[in-house]
Amino acid sequence: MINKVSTAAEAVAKIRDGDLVIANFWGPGSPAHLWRALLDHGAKDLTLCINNYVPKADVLREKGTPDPSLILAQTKKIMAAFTSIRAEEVSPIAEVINKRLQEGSLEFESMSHGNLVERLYAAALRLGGIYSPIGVGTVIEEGKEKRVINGVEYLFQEPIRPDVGLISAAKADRLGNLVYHGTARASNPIIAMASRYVIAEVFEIVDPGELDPDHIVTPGIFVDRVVRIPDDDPVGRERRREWIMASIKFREEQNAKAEAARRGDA
Amino acid sequence: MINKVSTAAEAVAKIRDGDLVIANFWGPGSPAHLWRALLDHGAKDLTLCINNYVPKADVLREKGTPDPSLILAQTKKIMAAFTSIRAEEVSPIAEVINKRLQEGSLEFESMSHGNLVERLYAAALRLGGIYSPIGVGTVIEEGKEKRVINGVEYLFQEPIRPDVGLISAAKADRLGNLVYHGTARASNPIIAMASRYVIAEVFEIVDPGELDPDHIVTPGIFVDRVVRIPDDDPVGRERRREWIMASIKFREEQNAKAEAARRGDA
Amino acid sequence: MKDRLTDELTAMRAAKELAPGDYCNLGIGVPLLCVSYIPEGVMIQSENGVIGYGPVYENDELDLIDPDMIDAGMRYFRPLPGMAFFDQLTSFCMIRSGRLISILGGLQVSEKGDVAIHATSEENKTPRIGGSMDLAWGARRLIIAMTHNAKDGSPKVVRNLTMPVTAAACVDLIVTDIAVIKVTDSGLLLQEFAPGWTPEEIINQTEASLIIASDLKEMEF
Amino acid sequence: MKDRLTDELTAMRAAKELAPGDYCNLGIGVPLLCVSYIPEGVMIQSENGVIGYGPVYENDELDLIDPDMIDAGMRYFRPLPGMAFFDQLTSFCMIRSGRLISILGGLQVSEKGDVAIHATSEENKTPRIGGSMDLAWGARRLIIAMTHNAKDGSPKVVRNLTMPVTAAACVDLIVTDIAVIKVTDSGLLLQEFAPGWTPEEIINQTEASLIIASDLKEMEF
Repeated sequence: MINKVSTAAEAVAKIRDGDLVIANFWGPGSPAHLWRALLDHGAKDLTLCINNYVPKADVLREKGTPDPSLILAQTKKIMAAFTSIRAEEVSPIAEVINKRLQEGSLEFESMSHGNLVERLYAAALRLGGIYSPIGVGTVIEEGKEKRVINGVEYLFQEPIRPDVGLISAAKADRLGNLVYHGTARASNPIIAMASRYVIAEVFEIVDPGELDPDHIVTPGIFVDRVVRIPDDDPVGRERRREWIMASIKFREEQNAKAEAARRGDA
Repeated sequence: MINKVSTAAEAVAKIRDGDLVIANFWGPGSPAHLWRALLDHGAKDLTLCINNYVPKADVLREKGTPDPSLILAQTKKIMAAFTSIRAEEVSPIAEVINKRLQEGSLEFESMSHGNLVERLYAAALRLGGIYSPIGVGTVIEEGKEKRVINGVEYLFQEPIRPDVGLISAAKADRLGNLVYHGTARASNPIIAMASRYVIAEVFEIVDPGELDPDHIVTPGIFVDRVVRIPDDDPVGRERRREWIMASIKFREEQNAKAEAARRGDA
Repeated sequence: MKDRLTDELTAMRAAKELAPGDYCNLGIGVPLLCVSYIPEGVMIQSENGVIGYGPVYENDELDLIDPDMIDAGMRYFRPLPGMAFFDQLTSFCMIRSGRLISILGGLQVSEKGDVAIHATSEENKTPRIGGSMDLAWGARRLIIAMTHNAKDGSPKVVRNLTMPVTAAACVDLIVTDIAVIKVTDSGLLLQEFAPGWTPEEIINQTEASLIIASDLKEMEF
Repeated sequence: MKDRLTDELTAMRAAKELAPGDYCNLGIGVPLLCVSYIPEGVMIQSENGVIGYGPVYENDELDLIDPDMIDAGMRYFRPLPGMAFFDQLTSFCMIRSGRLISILGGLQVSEKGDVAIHATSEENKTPRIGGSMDLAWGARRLIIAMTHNAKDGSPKVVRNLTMPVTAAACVDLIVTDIAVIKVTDSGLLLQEFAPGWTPEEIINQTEASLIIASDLKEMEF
């Protein structure tokens, strides 16, 4: 009988130093519970592939907001579509990042968000590479083969095949079948198909047959381990509203400040 | 207000001579109502891209089984992953196909089923081409660029970008949002994303909001027209069991005959 | 200094480009403000995986939010009938399909319709590309909604980009706080001016050459 | 002539290769017969878009069928708890993922584990590839279940393929109606013989060289 249910610690134990780990970084669909388990696990020299890289302000982290950027000390390379380190709120993490980038102990690979998902898909289909229309003539062209096909220029893009995919879903059964809710679907289904080893954190585990087979988005075959977030965990479904509200309030304050500063400028 | 609901005749009126038309050919998920509308419409010199090409026996067609192979007279090229023309039941259509292939008035492009879907996906992402691991050293290698990437051989595959995608779904709303049931999902969602002009036939049209936004598989933006199959249509939900049963019974008889012949041989 | 349109008014003018039945993606900044002025029957897409969503919640309604429903600007929105969620691969197929109109912010637009959208981090030189390259390249129609000039007064409608290009020869229309400019094969066509502005004053604020449209008119909102 | 295994017995032996927790795709022909002998806890995938489905309906149960639930062999199946439906792009990601075991029929298998699976139409020379290339290439483990000899008696386990190759160097195990043969780096290893058959008799029916396994034994079912 297939039973993929596991604790977070057991599930991340398979992660090795030097692995390429992919996950949504922030917001709905980010596997906050697994990010923390990876932090506790301590694997080093990781390459992180993430949609965006936006460290949290310290004040939010102190209020319980999960912040995967803490994994930075274990990271040698970041592949991301978007990065932002707010000048107005320079955190210790931002300083470390900038220092390590200057030193060369941290590498950053930037790409478009579309590049990121298409390169994951290329891996899911085990392609050798793809010619993408995106990025011709831009910064991301650097070092990439350019080819004209039917009169249009394309850039060669290599697949991204993660060693480990950490994903988040609304519900699972013990076979690993997953359903998502809202925009928390994010890139989780593609991560599951592209990665060698896949761990899913969920708010709820139900019996096989309770998920309508027409509604399952990620079939269990793509999932190696299922971890249920304890309800009383800070990122569990009962408590996550607390820091989400704190986060919204903080952002509103920041926006108000920025707006005030802008009006002062104008 | 977006309202994509239309009759089949209105929806297929946009199809032009020479178009590349894609659809599931047979079984659940094949748009039998739209295939017939395309036949009535009379567009010529079509290229058909289909998962399999298996003409029906005359006896089944006479019992009402939809058979898109009748579109052959309007076709100059067939792109397919599978084709079968049973020697034991040579139909007039099979004879025509074989004759036209010999004459050169009909072209056949064979590929693996995986090639077909990956080439559609390449089109959906507007890629210039992809390097596929499938088919190296086989008949489909012919005429294709071969490239070694990280020590593995791949074949260059061009996107397939259909002018027209005919799809079938269980339910739609008037915005074109679609849900599927069972294996009738088939390649319909990919066809919708890859094609320039998309017509969906459905058994039922519901009000916007009735389809759970987490369960919608094909968002309406990919769909240009929605056609409801009349309940009393031969391929409508009330009457389709009739010819499905006839079809199963016929196949069982054929299998029994084949088995008897085989045992006679042995 | 002459009065320029507020961001809200610029957004209001840009939103007039949309008609019922259109699908639209709104970039961060001025474009996101369009959401309040968009005609009924336009469906808004957000690249993180939703289309057809409703207005965002105000601060006094936060008890109502669904924590799993945010747009790419990280704002919590109301569900609307007909809305659909999808994964981000489907999202970028949608974005590249040519079925969406994109209204994006801009740092610079050139005479040829090249556009610089994405900023580069001042601190660590990493480009903040996000979905901008895909949105600009894939749009059925690309509208750039931005201020006409940078904070230091330098023109943002230029002969050639001096900032990193996001996508080449893609822009269809530029809506700024003083003008509406159409990108055509023969050059930039000044079609509308903000109330109180003359074509000459706009030309003075623009590095690129502007052709004055025969039907030049004052902007309406 | 010596008795060979029936297709059902060949399928029964092939099915023994599967263990609870395995995912498996069964090709048309002998492999599809495995479905009746597969241990509980194995999930069957069908490339048209389903995994974890139940047994097919018998002819006297046709009133129960859901017309939208067929496998790639066009047979109507029972739903099972835990089953999932998906589109065919997801299906081929699954097939190429290395997470599935494939049990496929074969026309020829070579010493190097090359396999010819797909037939070519006699009437019009078009190859009937279907999903065979993807299934053979992508399988975590590829088992070919077939008759040991063709109808005309010619051996199907050969030095080099004479029929069009479907996938090269992919086969892990060959289960025939007289033998079980493992494909190894040093050649084909005869591991099991059908009841009543000697290794010499099997070698006589085989074109490729066979190494006799030190633990050679009679097939069990």
